[in-house]
Amino acid sequence: MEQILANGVYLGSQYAMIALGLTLIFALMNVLNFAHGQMYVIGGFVTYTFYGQWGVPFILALVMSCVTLAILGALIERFLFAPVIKGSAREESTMLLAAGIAFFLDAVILLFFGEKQRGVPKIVDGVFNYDFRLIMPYDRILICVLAILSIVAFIGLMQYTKTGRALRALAQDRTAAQLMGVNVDRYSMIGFALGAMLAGLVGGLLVTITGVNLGMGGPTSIKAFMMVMIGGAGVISGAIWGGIILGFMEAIGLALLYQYGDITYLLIFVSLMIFLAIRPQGLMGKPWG
Amino acid sequence: MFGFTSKQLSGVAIFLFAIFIGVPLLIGLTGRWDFYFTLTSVALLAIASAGVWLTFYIGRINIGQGAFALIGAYVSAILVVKVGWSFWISLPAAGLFAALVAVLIGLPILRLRGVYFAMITLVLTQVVTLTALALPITNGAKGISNIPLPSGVSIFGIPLLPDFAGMENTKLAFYYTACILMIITYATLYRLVNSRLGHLCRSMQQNEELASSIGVNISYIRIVIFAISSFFGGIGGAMFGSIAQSVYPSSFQVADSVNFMLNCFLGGLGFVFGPMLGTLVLYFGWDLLFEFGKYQMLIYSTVLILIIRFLPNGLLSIRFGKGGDK
Amino acid sequence: MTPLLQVKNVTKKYGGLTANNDISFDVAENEILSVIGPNGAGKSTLFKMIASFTPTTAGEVIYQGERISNLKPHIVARKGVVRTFQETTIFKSMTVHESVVVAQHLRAKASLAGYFWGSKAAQEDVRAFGKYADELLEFLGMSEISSEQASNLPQGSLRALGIAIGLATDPKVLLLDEPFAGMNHDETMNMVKLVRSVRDERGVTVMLVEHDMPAVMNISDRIVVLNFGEKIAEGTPSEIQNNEKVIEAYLGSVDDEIGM
Amino acid sequence: MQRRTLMKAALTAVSLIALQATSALAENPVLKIGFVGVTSGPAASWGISNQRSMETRAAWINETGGYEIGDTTYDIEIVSFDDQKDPKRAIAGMEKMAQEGIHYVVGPNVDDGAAAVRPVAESNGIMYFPYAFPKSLYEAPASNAVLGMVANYQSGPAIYKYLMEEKGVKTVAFIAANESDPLSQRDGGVAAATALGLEVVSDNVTYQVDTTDFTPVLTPVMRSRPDLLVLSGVSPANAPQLIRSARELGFQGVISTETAQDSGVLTEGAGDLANGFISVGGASTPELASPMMNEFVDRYTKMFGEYNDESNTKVYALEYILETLKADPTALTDVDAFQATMDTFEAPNPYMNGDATLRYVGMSSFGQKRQVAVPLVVNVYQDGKFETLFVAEVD
Repeated sequence: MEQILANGVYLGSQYAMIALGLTLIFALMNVLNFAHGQMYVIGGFVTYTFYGQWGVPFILALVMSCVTLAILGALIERFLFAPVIKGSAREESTMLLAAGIAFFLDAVILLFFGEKQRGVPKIVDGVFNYDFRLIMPYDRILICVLAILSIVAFIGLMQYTKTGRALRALAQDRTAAQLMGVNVDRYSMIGFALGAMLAGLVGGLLVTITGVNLGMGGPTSIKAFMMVMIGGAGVISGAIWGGIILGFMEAIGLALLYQYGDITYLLIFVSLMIFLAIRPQGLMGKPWG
Repeated sequence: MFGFTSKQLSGVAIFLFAIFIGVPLLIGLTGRWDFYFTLTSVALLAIASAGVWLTFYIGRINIGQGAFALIGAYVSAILVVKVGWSFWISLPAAGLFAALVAVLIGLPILRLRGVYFAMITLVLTQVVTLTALALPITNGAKGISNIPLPSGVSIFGIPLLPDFAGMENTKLAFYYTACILMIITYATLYRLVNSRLGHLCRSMQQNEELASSIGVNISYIRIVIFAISSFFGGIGGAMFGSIAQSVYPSSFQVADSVNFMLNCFLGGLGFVFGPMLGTLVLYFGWDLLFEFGKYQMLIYSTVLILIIRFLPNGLLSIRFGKGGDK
Repeated sequence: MTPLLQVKNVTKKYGGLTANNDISFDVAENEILSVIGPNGAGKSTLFKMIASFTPTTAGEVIYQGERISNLKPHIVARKGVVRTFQETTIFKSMTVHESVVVAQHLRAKASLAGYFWGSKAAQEDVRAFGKYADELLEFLGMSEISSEQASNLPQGSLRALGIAIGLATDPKVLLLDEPFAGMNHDETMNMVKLVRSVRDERGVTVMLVEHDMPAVMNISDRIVVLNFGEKIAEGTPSEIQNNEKVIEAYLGSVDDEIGM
Repeated sequence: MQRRTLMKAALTAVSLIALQATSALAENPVLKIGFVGVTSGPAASWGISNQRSMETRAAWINETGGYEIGDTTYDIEIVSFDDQKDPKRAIAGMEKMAQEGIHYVVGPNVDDGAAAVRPVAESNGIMYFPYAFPKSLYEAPASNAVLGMVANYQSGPAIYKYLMEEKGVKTVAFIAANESDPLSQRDGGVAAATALGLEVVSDNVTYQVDTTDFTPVLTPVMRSRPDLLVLSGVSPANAPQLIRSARELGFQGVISTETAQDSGVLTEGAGDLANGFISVGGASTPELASPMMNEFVDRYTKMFGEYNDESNTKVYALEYILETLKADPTALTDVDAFQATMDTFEAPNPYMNGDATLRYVGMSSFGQKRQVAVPLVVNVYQDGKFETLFVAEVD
């Protein structure tokens, strides 16, 4: 039982962080960013390169991941998404752009970082073992704490800073925000950069535990979509809840259903579909996003 | 007939001539026999994409077509291998079964809109793949292989369809079959869109509330359209199973569902023939870039990004200028 | 004579909030009845329930002896009770003419399959729809904008288009949601004339929800007044103008909402 | 208008470059060998290790003057097609190979792709060397597929038997990704273990390939306290994480897999926790690697920056194709001749010390010789590199 809870918290916190960036971008620009997973992977590879290869301190490497992704996100928004949104008759067309960017980033990752699974030295050694009832390596505990701290910092940023307020206004109602004097173009870019940065940050954090390889991008995006849907699209608290719920669903599902083996995930997905069919706006979302 | 203008009719005639005579001639001249399979794939994927386009037409982003293609492929394979049906009977059966599944699943999920519908259909693709892995009738992870080629069909001794197994060159036979199916699909689609059902769909796409206020039974039409869409998916999938002579849970997966959707976007959502062109460009484009080796993906994605950056309403919007016809 | 439409003890609750409480009134054939009241009085909710866009919590709506509440909107529309919308709810990328043609689909004689194959009946229908659309648009004075894309229309024409779409379904009862909102005096008077001719020349019973008092007084045969979800008065325009409760309700709310 | 002209210009430029890329080659006649497999996306490492080992070997041959078959010396050109792990693309790839006039193709890397290309390969006279295990590919009436490595149902029993005898292993647990290939391999492994008299204590726990935390996945497996944990069909990306989680959960027994792994990946991903991990490799350990193998590794590293141990097993397919063609030059265009030669073909194994030979096997598994005889080298990971545990032979 303790183990399930601990696994749930650990998974939930990292999932929530992945979902946060995605939902932020969705809330601001109504873009379902298919390339989110690839951004996460790039974040992982940047930290790998700095920390794992060049021996830069871990925290500094993390910062480099954040900076790289923020710049990448800002460029992508400025030169690709913004003009496409302006010129498109239906805003769903951005899905094609997002998918194109996902393919592109995959290709870039392959060329720059290669096809192999990469990992970095452990940041902390040792395993916390409470009577074999609760086993959790220290590095996971540390990453979990860091993830939670980042989430708290992000919420703080959104609640108490001028940027955060502007972003929230933008997410609520684009036109109204514009009327209130928010520089919509500028904050869209900042928001996108922030979302991409979050992806990079999680990538950098998790590379210490799971390592990173170019194949993780697509599946990560899809998982993030699910979390966002569970919580409600475009809602910050929804993304956090969605992450935590999916984390616990996996932890509990795997613990209870393991004897059914192959169908554990089938059941998770089916229950997700049933949940969405009954409550299409997710836990916290406004109907129809 | 059907109220076509002479310009449209000649366009259709040229198109038919091109795919049934022009392409084989060109392939014969250049010796690029491999293009038969590529073009067959394009035709079949275009059929499935037509279904996705149709759900777009009622304002739903469908990322679940891979699921129905997989269902179609399995139904046909099981009917042929385990029940011993002729492939030609299993083909419509596969489409119908996919449509039936679509009705059952559509009832609860078609109420959803926007990204919510998109996501639930994406999850559906995963569910069907995992179901195929878990079920005994689909042979689980081992898939169904060694599916026989389509057998001949004759009525009163007059051969209607030839026996593929006895053929020297099944490529051409599959190419013609796929093209005929594609033409039927798009003719159907064209008629559908330009008939009353199409107008009702368009009214729903633009405003479901207003549509129901003028007496449109929106839930019924949603189901009908989703069923037709999935029928196309099932047909495309079944045909593919027959060409590959094997079906695996991974024959159609999330990536395929996403690709079907992208085909529609790329071609242009406002144009009936958009998905056909989108499929051709996306699928054939990959093949053409084969020469670039490890830069294939890089160039492919760059071109894709450039297209959407400069033609955000799809390739066909070049002809009609910005804003298109809808 | 039995009334054409009866609202019987209709109540609507959203969670703990009561939007409409025990409202009853009748609508006679061929009359123009307005529902008025300050903001948040529950007028729109009432309309939604009559057109079955939302179910009632209690009570029912009877039309020609049949219950029409708690059904599906399209079924109610098929029976002849059709609503228009408060906002600019239109088919954005259709032309005016197309919109009116689509809205006639209930009158179709051919089946969907018949349309697909292009049967005789369907071709007949298509011709009839086009002709009727032309007539209707001329009647509404919209002939010259008939091939205009709806999203390009000015606000006044949009409202007229909403009514055109509603009328094209051949309704017995037309529910107009704020047809005069945002119009200047001249536009409003044109619209009043239009609504009246809809009733007079097409025999359509009209119910409308409105803020614009002068227009309402001008157009209505009878008026129902709601306040905080309750019906507080019902009667002819002159009766309503002199009703204590109504005056109080309106004075108690924000002045500019009276629209005078 | 301008836009259209621009696009036309771009297209022309692109096709010109493409033409040049294909026409620039040396004086010797060129022998094209194909590769159809996955070199992008999640499973890229499988195909890339294949493709690169082929390209390394081809470049080496060409640099040293070419490869002599019959009276002609050929330059070897590798034509690769990325099937994106999609069976539909794999068919297109095989068609492309037929188009290029290629009769010998390495790949595809997965079950569904290998099954899907069969009709094309057989009708176009292409011999192909998949890295996929379904027996139906190699048993009659299938004729053109040659298993390019040791199948798990062959290596599994050897490993289990060794562990039973040497380490006293009595109970075994299996864990596999929820995908066709790993699940099939797991089923094969379970059958083999049962046949050997091992007690299978857990065989139905699966994980999604995109799992980032294996602790919840492994917890129930660990509760069954197996002596041996088999990671069926594990991808090199997942292996270190699984090992790490299992060890962190306190698992003391042996962990093994029947697929090839990369020591660098294990070092980075699991460090010392991977010590004792048993996998199947080629002949690259110092005691077995011939000078030629070492040179191959050197050249590979020089060409691509980094070696991948998965290539130890993947170096063979090309060698087999070329050696067999050398033994019967008529097979260059005649696949039937190739198949006939396969029954009797034998040549020394250049990559391994000792008197190992290249020959075709598979009689006991498939009833016909449709498998390359790669030495079944079972490795154990220790402190950053593989050591040979034992070497066995497949018939």
